[in-house]
Amino acid sequence: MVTNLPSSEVQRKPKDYKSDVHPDWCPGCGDFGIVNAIQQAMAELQLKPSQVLMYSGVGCSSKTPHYINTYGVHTLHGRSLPFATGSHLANPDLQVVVAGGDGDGYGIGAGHFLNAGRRNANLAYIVYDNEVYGLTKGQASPTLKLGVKTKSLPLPNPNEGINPLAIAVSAGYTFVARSYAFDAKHLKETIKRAILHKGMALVDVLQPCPTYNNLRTKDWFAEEVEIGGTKYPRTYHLDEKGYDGKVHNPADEREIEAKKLQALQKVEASEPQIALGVFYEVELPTFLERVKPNIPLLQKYTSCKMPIEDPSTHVPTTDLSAAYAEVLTNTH
Amino acid sequence: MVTNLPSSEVQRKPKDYKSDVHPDWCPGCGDFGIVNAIQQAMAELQLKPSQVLMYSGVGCSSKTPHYINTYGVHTLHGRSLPFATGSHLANPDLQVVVAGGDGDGYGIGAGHFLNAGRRNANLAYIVYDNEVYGLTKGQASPTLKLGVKTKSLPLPNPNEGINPLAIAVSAGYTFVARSYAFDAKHLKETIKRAILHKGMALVDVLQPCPTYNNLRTKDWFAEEVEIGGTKYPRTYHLDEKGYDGKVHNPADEREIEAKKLQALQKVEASEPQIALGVFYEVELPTFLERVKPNIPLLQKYTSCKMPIEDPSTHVPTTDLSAAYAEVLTNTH
Amino acid sequence: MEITNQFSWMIGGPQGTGVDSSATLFIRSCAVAGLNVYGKREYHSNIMGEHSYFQVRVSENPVHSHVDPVHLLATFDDETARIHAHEVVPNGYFLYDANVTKPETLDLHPDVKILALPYSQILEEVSAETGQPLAKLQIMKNTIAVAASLAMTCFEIQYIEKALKGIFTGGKAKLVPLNLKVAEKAYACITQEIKNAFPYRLVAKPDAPAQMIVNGTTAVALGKLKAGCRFQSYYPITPASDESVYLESHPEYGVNVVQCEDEISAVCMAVGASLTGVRASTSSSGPGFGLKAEGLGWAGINEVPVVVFNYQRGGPSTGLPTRHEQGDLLFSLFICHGEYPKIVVAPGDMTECFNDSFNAFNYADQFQTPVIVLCDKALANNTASILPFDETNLRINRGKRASDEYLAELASRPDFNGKYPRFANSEDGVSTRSLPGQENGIYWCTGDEHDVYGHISEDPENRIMMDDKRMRKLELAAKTIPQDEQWKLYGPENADYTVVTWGSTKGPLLDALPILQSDGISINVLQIRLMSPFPAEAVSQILNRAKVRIGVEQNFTGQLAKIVRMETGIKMDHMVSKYTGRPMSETEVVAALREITKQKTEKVVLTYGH
Amino acid sequence: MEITNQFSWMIGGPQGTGVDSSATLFIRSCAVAGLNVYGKREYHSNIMGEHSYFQVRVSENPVHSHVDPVHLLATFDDETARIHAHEVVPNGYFLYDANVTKPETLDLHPDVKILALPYSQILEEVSAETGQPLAKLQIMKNTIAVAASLAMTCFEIQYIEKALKGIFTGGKAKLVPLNLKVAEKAYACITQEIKNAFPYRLVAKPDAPAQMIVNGTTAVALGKLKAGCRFQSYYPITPASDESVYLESHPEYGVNVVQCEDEISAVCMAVGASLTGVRASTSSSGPGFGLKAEGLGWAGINEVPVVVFNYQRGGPSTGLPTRHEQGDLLFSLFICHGEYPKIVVAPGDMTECFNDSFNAFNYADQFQTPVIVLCDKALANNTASILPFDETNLRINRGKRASDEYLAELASRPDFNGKYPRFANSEDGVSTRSLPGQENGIYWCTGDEHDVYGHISEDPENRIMMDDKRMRKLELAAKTIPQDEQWKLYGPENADYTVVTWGSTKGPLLDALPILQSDGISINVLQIRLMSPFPAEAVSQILNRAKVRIGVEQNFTGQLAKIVRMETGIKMDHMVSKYTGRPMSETEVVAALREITKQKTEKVVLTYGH
Ligand SMILES: Cc1ncc(C[n+]2csc(CCOP(=O)(O)OP(=O)(O)O)c2C)c(N)n1
Ligand SMILES: Cc1ncc(C[n+]2csc(CCOP(=O)(O)OP(=O)(O)O)c2C)c(N)n1
Ligand code: SF4
Ligand code: SF4
Ligand SMILES: [Mg+2]
Ligand SMILES: [Mg+2]
Repeated sequence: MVTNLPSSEVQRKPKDYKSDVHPDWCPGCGDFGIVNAIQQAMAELQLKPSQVLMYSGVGCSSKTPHYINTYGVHTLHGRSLPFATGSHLANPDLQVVVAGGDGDGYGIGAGHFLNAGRRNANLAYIVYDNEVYGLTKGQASPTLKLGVKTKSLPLPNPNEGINPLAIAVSAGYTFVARSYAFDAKHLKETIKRAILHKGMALVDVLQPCPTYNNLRTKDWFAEEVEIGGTKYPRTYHLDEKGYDGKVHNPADEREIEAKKLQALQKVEASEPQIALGVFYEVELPTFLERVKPNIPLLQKYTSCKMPIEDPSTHVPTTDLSAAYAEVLTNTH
Repeated sequence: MVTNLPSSEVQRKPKDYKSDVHPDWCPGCGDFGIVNAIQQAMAELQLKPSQVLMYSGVGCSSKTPHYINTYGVHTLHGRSLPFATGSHLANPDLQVVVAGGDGDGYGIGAGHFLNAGRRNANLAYIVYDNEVYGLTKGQASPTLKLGVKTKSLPLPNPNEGINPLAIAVSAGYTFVARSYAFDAKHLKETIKRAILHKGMALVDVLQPCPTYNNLRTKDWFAEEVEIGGTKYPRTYHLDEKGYDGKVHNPADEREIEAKKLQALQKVEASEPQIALGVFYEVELPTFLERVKPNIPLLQKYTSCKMPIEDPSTHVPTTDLSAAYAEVLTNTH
Repeated sequence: MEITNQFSWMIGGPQGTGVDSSATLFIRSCAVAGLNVYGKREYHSNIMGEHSYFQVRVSENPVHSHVDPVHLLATFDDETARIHAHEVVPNGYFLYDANVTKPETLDLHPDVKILALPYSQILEEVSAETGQPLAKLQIMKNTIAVAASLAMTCFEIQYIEKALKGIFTGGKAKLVPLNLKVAEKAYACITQEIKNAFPYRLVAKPDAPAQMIVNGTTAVALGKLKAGCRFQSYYPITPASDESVYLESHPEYGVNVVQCEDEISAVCMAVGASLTGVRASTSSSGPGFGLKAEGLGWAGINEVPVVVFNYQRGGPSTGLPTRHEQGDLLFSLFICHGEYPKIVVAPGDMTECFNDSFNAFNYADQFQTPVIVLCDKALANNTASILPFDETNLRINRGKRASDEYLAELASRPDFNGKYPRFANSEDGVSTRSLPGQENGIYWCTGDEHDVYGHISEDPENRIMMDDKRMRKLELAAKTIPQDEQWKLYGPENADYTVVTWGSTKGPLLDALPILQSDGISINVLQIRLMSPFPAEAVSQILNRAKVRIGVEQNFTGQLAKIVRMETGIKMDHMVSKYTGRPMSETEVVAALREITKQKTEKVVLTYGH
Repeated sequence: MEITNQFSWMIGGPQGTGVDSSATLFIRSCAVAGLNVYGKREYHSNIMGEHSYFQVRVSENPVHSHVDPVHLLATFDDETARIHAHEVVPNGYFLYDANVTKPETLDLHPDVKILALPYSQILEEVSAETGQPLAKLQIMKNTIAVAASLAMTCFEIQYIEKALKGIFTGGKAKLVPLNLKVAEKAYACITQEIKNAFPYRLVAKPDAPAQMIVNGTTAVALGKLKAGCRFQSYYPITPASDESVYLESHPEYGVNVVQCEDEISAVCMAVGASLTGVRASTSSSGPGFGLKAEGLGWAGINEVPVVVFNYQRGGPSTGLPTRHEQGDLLFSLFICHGEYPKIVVAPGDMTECFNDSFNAFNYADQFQTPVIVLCDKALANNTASILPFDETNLRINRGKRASDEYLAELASRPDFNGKYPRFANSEDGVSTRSLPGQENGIYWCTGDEHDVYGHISEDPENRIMMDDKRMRKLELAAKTIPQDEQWKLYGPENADYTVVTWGSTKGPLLDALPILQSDGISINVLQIRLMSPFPAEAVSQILNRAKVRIGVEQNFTGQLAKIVRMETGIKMDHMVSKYTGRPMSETEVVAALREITKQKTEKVVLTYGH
């Protein structure tokens, strides 16, 4: 959900979202495309840089926040979601966007990835999916398919590759999409939608790693595939094929169930072409919306703004008398 | 996969699989039913106790190995799968069975749960699903549904409950089943099939926790549900309704895809009745089968039996000359 | 010969049958009467059925520990009788249910008197009188045991009534008359003859000041609330989760308590929350605390204030998960690879639990670094009656925070480059932090070494500047934290024997001190509260003044003694340890210290208690 | 004045452009010629583009460290020129590419000579002569730089050829003539005049014994293979993963190398594997090592042999992930809540990496407990030419294991109750273990305290027995582990100054020792290899013999010094530290120790190196 709607005063350009740090990715890395798309999406949404908190884990991809001119937090390998969730819950006025690698998110971070679905916090999570652990020199990531041997592997991959989109749908993500690092416009639009989405959004971005993944290269993505004698582009856009992943009436459990199944069917399908787009989308109460009824003060203040002291004397303002009464014995 | 086929000499009874430790679960706990079923399944399969390695995590349910008269390993909270995988890979002649709670497996252990699917190691994993953290006094587990307030919770659950079966299917588990702690025969048969299955098998067992979960009680499971005016039992058996989750030709990718989707459809469906049975089953190469072609010695020996020393002199038998040759400079 | 207001009582039974609530009633009754109480709780890692017990000590004066002898043992199951019968002192009493226990089979001292309580009969009567089904009344065996016990001390029943009213409030108030009826019937069983045979008396002190009855987890939770902690993330674990559950059960204070998927998530979430400015905390015990290593190091290098509690329990691994130990000091001091400043605090009683919990948030904000508070199971689960917390001097210190005006002023300078030097070098090691959302305050965080803006830097000079800056905070903390929050010396300033201790072990030592002094031993007790930065100079001075130094702590290796030696070079001459998972009693400590002073035993290992 | 076989050479360039392969060629050429080599590798946490460099020292005699002065700096990019130009000594040479670097803009000492290498011209010629596309030849700029450098020292080109043949084997052998052609053209550029102007000479020692060229990760992997480690689980991390990748790349030895989903999984999997009897190990660096805390504690209480490597790197947190530090000693010693015996070993050079790696598995089996081996980034990534490993005395010790016969015999006794007392009390702390699959050997494991069969027990007496038993292993280890695997003293037995050090810091100290001795300083170096159990008595004795004690280690807080004081009470009189992420050089160590002996400086912080 966007919390910072366009301000009439300034009109920000993508370059306003560029920091002065030079990206140190390898030439041709798909990460360049993704960061550009994020910056463009932010510009088109006119997000206020000081209200944006860009999170990441650790990996090549996770250097992203340093290249974006907003508050940025480069956390621990696999832990971006819990960190980001903490910031979002304590200050939901911030627009929290999370970026990171597939190893980071689906490997070491898999437990957080799964459990984030249950919470449906208002976060946009962009995963740079290059099928390898880039920064540690190209080991297999959880999305690399079984038996594949990239040039960086001594032996073929003995693990089946997971389908992160299917898992996200089953885990409770309320927005599940796929895009491609060099499909600039589609990626930017998808990221915009993920940011605008109220709830937990996943964008899995197919990302060439020219240095270690010699199989899923930019060229490979540009190749055409043959289906029944005819050639088609490697990727296609779901919405252009009339696919609609959105639940239009979130109160209708049947529609939710049907749309989930449709999404699972689509993401599990072994097509020759790769579908890009939003597979599933539904607006449901977020974590904070769920807890607010139980914690009255949260309806009045965000956690980080709750008054706790007298500003001049610094005397704590929390009145514990009621809590003390439960344990005091002043009844004799 | 069963590695210990019936030996003609002894005929073992369920009681032979009981240890002399008295289970200290609460009266009426579903765990009793599950342990009984495991013991019965072992007896019917005539597993040799010394060839069985029973694993668990930490929780009420994870005390299971102590009650079973086989080698037993009660590990760390959430970590049973990695431990068990290590034992299985190093000694695949053992029958490794893993038991544990839903908090253990789908909460803190979620990352291992997911990634175990990718490996398809030959393990049977039985999850005691009581929707709560029993041993720590009844907090919500990941399977507790949104908004539910068991008597042990101060506030209603703010998290959506996950569907472990859907996730297992998407994650690559090759056997995915559900049973119920007090459906003795069905549970026993399901556990038998999971043990017999070659590959990573999940049995999610619905388990009443009378002490903390006052909603999913034995009585609740015994209640009938009304569908269109007619009353039906709360649970029903998939196979009795003609459901067949098994992939009959594992070489046929289309069949795999179809059966996966069928399973996802079934497990995600919000039915008034609860389906029990095997939702999905396919025989695919296991982790060891996948790595053996690359590691020739593994075809000859299990890891734990590889000779490494001269038994009398204890001189190491590994000949490093070839490895040394790569780094030696004796060419001058 | 009557003994007044010096009473040691024990009740036991299978877990889940109300042992804890009996103890609560007993403790509250005594405290309401103005007496001082300390209750020790022992239970298995089990939900129902295993043996648990509560030992309560009542005293005329404030009391901080239990004693080994039991004056009165109240039982309603046979297991408790078998396990604890031998602990009852001569002239003490043993109460039991004749339906389940045959006292002649027990290991009772011949001078112990026995009394069968008519549990079933009383409940049947009450059932008949009130129409309540008998099954529902079973739990009231507890009330019978408590009331009969108190009756034997000639304790006025009115205080039991008051206690019941304090316990059963709101919707449960209707339980007061029912329980009172049961109590009255139990009272009626205790004849004057029995009372005469029992020398222990509890005499109310109606003018005594009001007391609070708390355990450590509640005291900590209250300290967090007072400090303004409004975000708590946790993952369930014994005995830490009671604290989080307390906060969850008091939503009116506005704390968002998030139950996470694991402890890694819990610490990261607290750190993420803290970055926005909220005071944030997370609590766990050993196994979960260990999973927080990486998050702590990240908070260290990013200078994020965060408060992490570790309630120690019996280790290693799952260990003795519901038992007591002080085994995590070294791990907590050095947790996480690499080097970063951390503040480590160890409260020693319920009042310190409250104060250290409050102070921890000030330390975190002032020094912008993680603060670890080390509690232990005895603090967490034992109960004490104490004077209400003194709030007079509590002040909140949020440390160096950039105001919007300050940031705007910086931004108006011609050399402003659009980013804020959040990690700027500073003399005291602390930089002024901005918060996400503040205009002109944009900065970055990273677990990598970084420049003043928070961007990755591998430059060696920058590295030295940053490492030096961060580590200087320890010097600042050592100077800033008041002396009595660093250490406390009990007893005379100069003494032949100085005992060094920490955490809840202070309790039995404080109680032992006057006894040993009355033996004529010149002795004092040094409690160390601040473990990092360690008050090495003060500790050196104090230990150098003593002739003999004795370390008393509840672990195998003598962890505080190791730290004292590491920091001062001074070795303990003697050690008293206990690692059975059961806390030390006053009785044990007195005996051990007597043995050391008399026989110069190098190391005394204590073992008492089931 | 010619200087023979004392040469310091540096090459640099953007990551991914072949700096490492140039260094490999240079090192191998020298080593093939019988010279001794030590190479220091520095690189950013980046895959391509950031500055990296390799500094190689060549010596007549064995050498264990680098020196600061650079005699010859070879560059082909401008960044390297700008960063390192100032390091070239007077009379040294600076080689560059005139297309990218303007030497007059550099911070070169006026007495440094410069030489532009015709990189493009040579490659164009070769392209023309061989028909190879120019773009494919770019990587051979490295060969030009190496060959030109060696030519200047009058080094015979035949050794370059031999080195090329050693490097390009199998399918790559066709690259030898191509590279040789390039090398010859580079040689041709170095006129006699240039040689005359350059005083440094490399003269082959054809009779020198064959050497191995290894870095620490390879040495460790070889030790593991020799020890019979057949299961390795890991999660990628710099610099540890090179070791696992080495094992993966040598599947012929039968090691099942499993890449896990995280380090928690890695340690648990290794422990699970070890339970079946295979020798199992896992390797990581700080952040990943920290995630192994809980698994280590579990292995400790369940007495499982498992070997865990921690390759230290710059901390805290992600820190300086590709840089050097010895910052994890305290964390490694005390990792995991609670108390359990652990063996902690710290090798100091490549040979010790091999031996300690081999020994670690024996320790693990003999003491049935986790063994932690602490390496560091300098050991891991630096390269040394060393004598081949001496395998003569290597023996495998699997510790106490129950044979099938023994178990059958036990089972035949009338009192056999169907389960095996795997954790039976024993004098030396070690019980005889059975393995799953063995008949009559059934037992249980649990992270809880347990009885002899491995069933949960909260009984206090059992607890004492078990804790005592487990902790006794440390005494056994202290007695069993040979002295020279515990510590080594270099230099005279008695000296005025004793330097205490560990890990790779031994390297520069060993090289500094003769220099300081030739200054007339009475000095020796104590390297501590066994950190737990700590050889307190021996260390005490040695340190008490010295007049002045100096701690030299590469971290902020002086972690070994802290442990020495904790264990012996002895405080270092002086400290030499470095925490820039760059290893100490011989030059720095000599200067620091000279300063301390002359000016009695309390603490010297070293800072040299980019
Ligand atoms: C706990 C921990 N383990 C391992 C590492 C080492 N590490 C750094 S980046 C990385 C993998 C990055 O892969 P991915 O997340 O896919 O990102 P990419 O580099 O491919 O963009 C790993 C394993 C670490 N930093 N922390
Ligand atoms: C790292 C760690 N965190 C927390 C705990 C505390 N703990 C013990 S059991 C348990 C939950 C058990 O719940 P579940 O797995 O659902 O099993 P159940 O008791 O319901 O059978 C927890 C959180 C622990 N032992 N280790
Ligand atoms: S290694 Fe791969 S993912 Fe990393 S920067 Fe290079 S191309 Fe990109
Ligand atoms: S708490 Fe629940 S799960 Fe645990 S033993 Fe009791 S009934 Fe069973
Ligand atoms: Mg990746
Ligand atoms: Mg559960």
